[in-house]
Amino acid sequence: MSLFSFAKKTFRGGVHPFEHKEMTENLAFEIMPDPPTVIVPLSQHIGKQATPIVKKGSVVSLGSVVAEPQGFVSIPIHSPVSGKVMNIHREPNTSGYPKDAIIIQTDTTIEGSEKFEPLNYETISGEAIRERVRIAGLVGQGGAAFPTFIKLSPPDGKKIDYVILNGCECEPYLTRDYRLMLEKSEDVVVGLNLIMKAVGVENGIIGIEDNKPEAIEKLKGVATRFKNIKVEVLETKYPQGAEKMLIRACVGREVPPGKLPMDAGVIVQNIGTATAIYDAVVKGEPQLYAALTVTGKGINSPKNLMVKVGTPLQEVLDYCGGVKEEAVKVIVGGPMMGIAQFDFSAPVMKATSGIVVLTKEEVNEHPETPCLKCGKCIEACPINLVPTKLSRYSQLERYEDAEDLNITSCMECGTCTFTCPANIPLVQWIRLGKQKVIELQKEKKTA
Amino acid sequence: MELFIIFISAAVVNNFVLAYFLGICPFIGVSNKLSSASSMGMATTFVMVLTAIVSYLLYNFILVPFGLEFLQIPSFILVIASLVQFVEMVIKKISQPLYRALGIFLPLITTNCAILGLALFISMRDYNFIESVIFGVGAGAGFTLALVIMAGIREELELADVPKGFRGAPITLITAGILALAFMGFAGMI
Amino acid sequence: MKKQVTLWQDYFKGIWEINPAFKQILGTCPTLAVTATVENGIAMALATTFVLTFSSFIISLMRKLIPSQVRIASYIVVIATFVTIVDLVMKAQFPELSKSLGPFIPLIVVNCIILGRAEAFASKNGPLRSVLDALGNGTGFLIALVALSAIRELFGSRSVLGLQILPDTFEPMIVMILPAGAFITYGLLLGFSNTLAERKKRIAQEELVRKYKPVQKAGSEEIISQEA
Amino acid sequence: MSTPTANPVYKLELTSSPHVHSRWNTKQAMWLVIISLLPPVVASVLFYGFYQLFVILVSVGVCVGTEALIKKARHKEVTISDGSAAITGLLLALILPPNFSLFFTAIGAIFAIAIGKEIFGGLGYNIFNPALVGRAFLQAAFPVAMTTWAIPNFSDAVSKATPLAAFKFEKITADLGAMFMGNISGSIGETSGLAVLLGGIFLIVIGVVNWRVPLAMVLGVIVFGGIFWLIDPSKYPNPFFHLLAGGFMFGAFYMATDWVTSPLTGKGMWMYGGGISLIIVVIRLFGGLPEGVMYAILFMNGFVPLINKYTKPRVFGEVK
Amino acid sequence: MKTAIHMIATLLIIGAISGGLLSGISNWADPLIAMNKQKATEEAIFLVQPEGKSYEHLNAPGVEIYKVFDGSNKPIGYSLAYEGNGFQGKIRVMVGLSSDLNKIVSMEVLEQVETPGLGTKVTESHYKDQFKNLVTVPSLNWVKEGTAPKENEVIAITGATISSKAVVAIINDGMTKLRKLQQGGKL
Amino acid sequence: MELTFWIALATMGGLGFVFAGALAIADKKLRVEENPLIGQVNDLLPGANCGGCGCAGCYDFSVQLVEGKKPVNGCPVGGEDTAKAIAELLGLEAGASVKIVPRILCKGGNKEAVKKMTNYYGPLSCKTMHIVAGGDKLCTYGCLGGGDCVEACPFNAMIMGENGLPIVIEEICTGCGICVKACPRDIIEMHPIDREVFVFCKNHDDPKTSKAVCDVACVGCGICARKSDGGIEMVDFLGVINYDKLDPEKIPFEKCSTGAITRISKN
Repeated sequence: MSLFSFAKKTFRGGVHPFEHKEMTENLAFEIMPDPPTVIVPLSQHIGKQATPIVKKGSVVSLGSVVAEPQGFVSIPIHSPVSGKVMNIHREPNTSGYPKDAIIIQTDTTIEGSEKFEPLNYETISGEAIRERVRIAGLVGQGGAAFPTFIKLSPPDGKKIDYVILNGCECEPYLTRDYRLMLEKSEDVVVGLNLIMKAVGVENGIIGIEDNKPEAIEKLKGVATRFKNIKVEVLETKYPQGAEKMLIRACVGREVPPGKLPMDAGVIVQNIGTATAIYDAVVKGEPQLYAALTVTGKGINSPKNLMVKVGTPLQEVLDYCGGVKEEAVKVIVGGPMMGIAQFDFSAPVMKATSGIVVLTKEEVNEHPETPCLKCGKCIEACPINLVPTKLSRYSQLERYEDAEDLNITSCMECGTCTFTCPANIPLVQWIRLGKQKVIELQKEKKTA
Repeated sequence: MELFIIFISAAVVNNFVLAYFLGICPFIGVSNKLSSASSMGMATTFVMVLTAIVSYLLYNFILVPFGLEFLQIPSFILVIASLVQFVEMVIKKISQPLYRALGIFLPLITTNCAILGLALFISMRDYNFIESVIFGVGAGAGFTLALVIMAGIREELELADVPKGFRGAPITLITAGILALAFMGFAGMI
Repeated sequence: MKKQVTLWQDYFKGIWEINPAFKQILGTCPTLAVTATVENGIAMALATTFVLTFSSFIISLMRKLIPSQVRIASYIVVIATFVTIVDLVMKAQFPELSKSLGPFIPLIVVNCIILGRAEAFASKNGPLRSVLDALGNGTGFLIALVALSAIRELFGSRSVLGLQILPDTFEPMIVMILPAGAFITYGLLLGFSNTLAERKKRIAQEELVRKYKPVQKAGSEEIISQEA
Repeated sequence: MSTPTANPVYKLELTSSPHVHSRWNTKQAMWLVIISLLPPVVASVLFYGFYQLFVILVSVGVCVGTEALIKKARHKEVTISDGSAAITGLLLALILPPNFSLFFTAIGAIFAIAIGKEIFGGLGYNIFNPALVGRAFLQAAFPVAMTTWAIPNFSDAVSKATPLAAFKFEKITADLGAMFMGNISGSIGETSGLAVLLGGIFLIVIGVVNWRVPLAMVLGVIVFGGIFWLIDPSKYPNPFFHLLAGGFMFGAFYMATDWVTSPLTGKGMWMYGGGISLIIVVIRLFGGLPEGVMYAILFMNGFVPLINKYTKPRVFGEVK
Repeated sequence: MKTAIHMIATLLIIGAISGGLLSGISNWADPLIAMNKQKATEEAIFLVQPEGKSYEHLNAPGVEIYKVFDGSNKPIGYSLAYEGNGFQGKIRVMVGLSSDLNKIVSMEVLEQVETPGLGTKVTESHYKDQFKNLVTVPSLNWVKEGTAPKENEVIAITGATISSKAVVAIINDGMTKLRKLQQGGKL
Repeated sequence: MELTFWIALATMGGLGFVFAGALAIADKKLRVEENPLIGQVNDLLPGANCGGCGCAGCYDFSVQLVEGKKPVNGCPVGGEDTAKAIAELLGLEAGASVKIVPRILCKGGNKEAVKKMTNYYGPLSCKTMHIVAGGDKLCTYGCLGGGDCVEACPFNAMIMGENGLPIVIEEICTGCGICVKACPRDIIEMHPIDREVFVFCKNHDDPKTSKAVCDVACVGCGICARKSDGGIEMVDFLGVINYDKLDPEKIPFEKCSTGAITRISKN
């Protein structure tokens, strides 16, 4: 495996899961109609949750601000529909734990929508882009949902050399980014240009895995119109789309443990983020839609969809023909890092990139056996950790030992569990250990 | 060459712990952590060399000339005990970190039969001074080797699903048994 | 009467409760080294018991005279003296035995059982109790050594105490009289005795749990009412 | 709408990510190893007759039975179907001398599983290779029976001595070609270098076994054996003799590569393989015993925890 | 200071008592131990020279050699105690020799630490007895099992070749020394 | 003989003298200030320095014991007597007068709590269930039933009841509080054994939600709080007891529709 990989740009480790992208890769985005009710969580991003500025009974119009940011790492929330606020209440959430949300009943009779003034992307200043991105409430589409405007404002003294647009979509099944790149290639490249402008960087790179030749072709065509933007073809390997791996593959730099890509002079943005920035700046639209792939052998008709933020999962699944009986898992996000759902009243959020409905056969789970120390997890770990030890330490609550083995560097990409022949839930244990270690570190700091 | 053979013999082929059953108590007691095992090993090696020197001198210059061979046991043990105590004192005075790393293991060494065994072997085998010292170094190295291997294994075993009754000393002894089987491969190498 | 009971306890606790070889895991070096034959095992245990008893007695007598800073040193000298006596007597009277026990007679000095009992018991109790305690521990040690050496001799040389037990068709397992066999046999014995003790404890615990549940149920509004 | 609801229709699973898994699983890997052992099994029957099949059957049967019994006694799930006990039995049988007593085989098998494996907690927790523990025990318990060899079927040799013993005690070197085919005295499964190579390469190609350990051992033996050979070719055998003699190939492909008892990292595997080959050469040339593969692997098994501890891979992005 | 004196005095007294006591015991034991030793040596000497009735310790440098006489005080040969390396440690043998040193009367292994069950077979009679009437010129030799031994050869034990070889080598070594002494007229 | 006797006497006496002298000097010159407790513990230990406890000698053991790294019964030589003596010594230091026991403040057993329609697969430990959306039960506050507290208890003083809730065996419990730390949902609290009134629920959901997730949850009606004269306060739909002000007689236990607030009496 590793013998052949030096030919293409990539990183060490990783796995090759079945991609199964064929189910949706040739389906164009459909725009799903507004659901009768939307549940708009106040916290759709990392950081403090927004404070609602509407009350039960308030009437809101499409695109109006319903919650204001609270503190620096926070963003405003816009109403994705016109309607009436039914309640502000703890509601089920795709994260698994209920979170406060504004429930709005759609009322198509309410007229009017709020939009920002469209700006000319050629003349706009970096400052203006950042402000627009902030008030439009954009979050990173890569999964962690970090407020985008913060990423666009590197602190003083950090020299950024590259902006990399992440077109890998290394998660199996998902085709959202692929479709965006095909259908909105213009938006993607302009979005990247806007990001470069906002950060003040000369070099833009779009990294795409080599299993998407059409997208590569198309973007290469568009990119020729812009200087300093090039398309980098990367090996198809999971997790090629993880920030650190992408940076390693594209520019050969390594982000030190515990540091951000900025520390390596790179900013990574998602394809979805680029189009959202395009929409916010050029069209003046806040982020009201989530582009997502609904796929998997457990759903009747897989689709690529544009869904209003706040739409309950049940509505989306029903729109796609419903879930088959043999389905065993409904996952929000990709199958490698996504979260299994138990309550379909949880809403789609800004950063939701896909809903994958898997059948037993696709999950391919075997009974757990003790660790055989085969070392496959170590070989696969892109961060070069020792997952088997970390998970065992975590299991035995030996968090200090786990800390010594850099448990906090784990990004929970899931390669270890994927590859483990003993089928040990390594990621679950490591995630637990990580949380505990971080807790302990905090305790130590305060003590 | 003779000296090298003495060293290899004491360190590997006739390992004090795995072939002569000397120093089993600390071998079981202090082999649960790698850090303390290596410290213990170093401290023991140090004391072994000292013991080799002192017991050689004591035996050949006091006990034998005066015909006091029968006082071997009490005098050796007293000398070892006082020596260890003295070294501990000195280390404590000189360097606190060294004391934390090595010194705290010293009291444990007084009642380590490997030390007294070493002294007795030296008098029994009529080693000369240099041979005695080399023997001491070899025995210490062998002790450290056994201790460190065992500590590594035990750290690993802490993660294992050993039956409850067998945790701790029993599994250590059984592991030592298998190690002793492995060390048999070196037999005949003296 | 009561006194009688404690005295007996002083003796009997050494046999199982705090058996030096199985519970305290002390004196492991001779336990492993001299148990290739039952004869050696018994001789070693008797020698140890002798030293243990006499040194316990002497130390118990002197316990109030010795300043605590030099107590270990004094104990060691006392013990070493008795060990030398044993060594000399054995050399003089039982030269064969002395030869086969090799350096392990002198090494009784550093057998932690003796120093351990001296410190833990003899230095705190009167001579009578100390002697009983020492004898108890000695007996426990003897039992352990006999058990271990019987197994090793039986499988290693087909015999116990020199008497052939297993038939000639049984090929002796030489490994049992080698170091490896000693380690493994001792480890297994220790493991099984621990498992036994573990099980005893668990049964006691289960007893308690069983007793506990009905009591809680009988109470009116009690904490475990969720059980219903 | 406001209260959390239980999903009424589907029977879904709630698990942690990732939600898909590779094809690899323990059972499958174990059975692949068993398949790969077929060439040595065939070779053993070919060279030493059908009786060897009984030895293999007894060994496998007793191993599996012992494991089942112990698991039951510990009130644990009986996991004999994962094939690991069968592998241990098979490996043990293949490293026994020809026409070995079935009773002794059973004793070795019991010891291998009980002391070599289950006492450490069973599959995945053992420190030492169980089959080798069983053999080391037999070697120490019944040395005479363990060193009684037979002349293979197609050989016209008169001496029953293995090439290594012949070299050690009489300074006779065997024909390398015969050693490769297996037409020499030795353990039933080890003698044929060809058969072992077939199975071993199969394992490496399908990816069950990491290629580093065998390669490190082969290179190591060539280097260390070569050094001595260059010093005095009349006194020390040439490195290819080392390569084909005794249990080297079998050890390199089947014993040292055992997942559980070999190091986790690539660097560790190189050290481990190198260490084994060094000890093999030293024991063969200077030790009292003619053969040292088993002891070398057991010895290095003991070092594996230490190797693992000190060959942690460099964490991504970390600058050392 | 007072505790210091107390400490010193205690140990001093205990030490002194111990020294005194042990000196007494050893006074009693020493002759007995010496006697045991001598008895053991004597037994061994006569074991390898069954005809012997009395012996004389010869003062020869480097070897422990006894001249053995029969009942009529006629010298019948020598008993040589010699040691060398075996498989795992020292092997000490006692060899009964004819007066011209060309023949072994009998051989006995006094001390050895060989592998039990294997190397220890050198102490067993089917190995030992081969040395009876073995010719020592030019030197002893060994052969593997299955070959017919010559008059100066013994058959090595299967599985314990090294120990068997060692015994032969030790005796050869002792013989060389002895011959030198003989040539020097020191016997 | 005479001479040997005297030399023996002098040798041993001399050695004793030197050793004692060295010790005397050490005692004087090298005394280090330290926690007096360490010395006291050390005095209780056998002092054989055998290493059976895994420490570098008895002194090291007492240091580690005082630092809390070793259990009181860690000395295999001293056995139970030593352990008891040390426990008493340390107990005096802690100054505990009333026995403290853990109370499990959740009644939502397998029957009472409403389950999700999904089945949780993975390690059956509360901690791991907690990070995968909380196991099988819908309540996000209640007991997960994974038995982490039972596992954690070093004295085996906890057992898992048939209904999936842990039970404390008070006779064995030492009040160490390790179970409290083991619970990822903070359901276990340490209370003096004579405390009688508890709200056996930690659910902060609004009445409708909490009713939907569990039959025995505190629905937050607030009846108990209104009658309690400040003994109970409602915090986010959950009654929280202020034990300083609480008067059990005033609480209308029978009015609590789900039985979340309960008075336990021991007789």
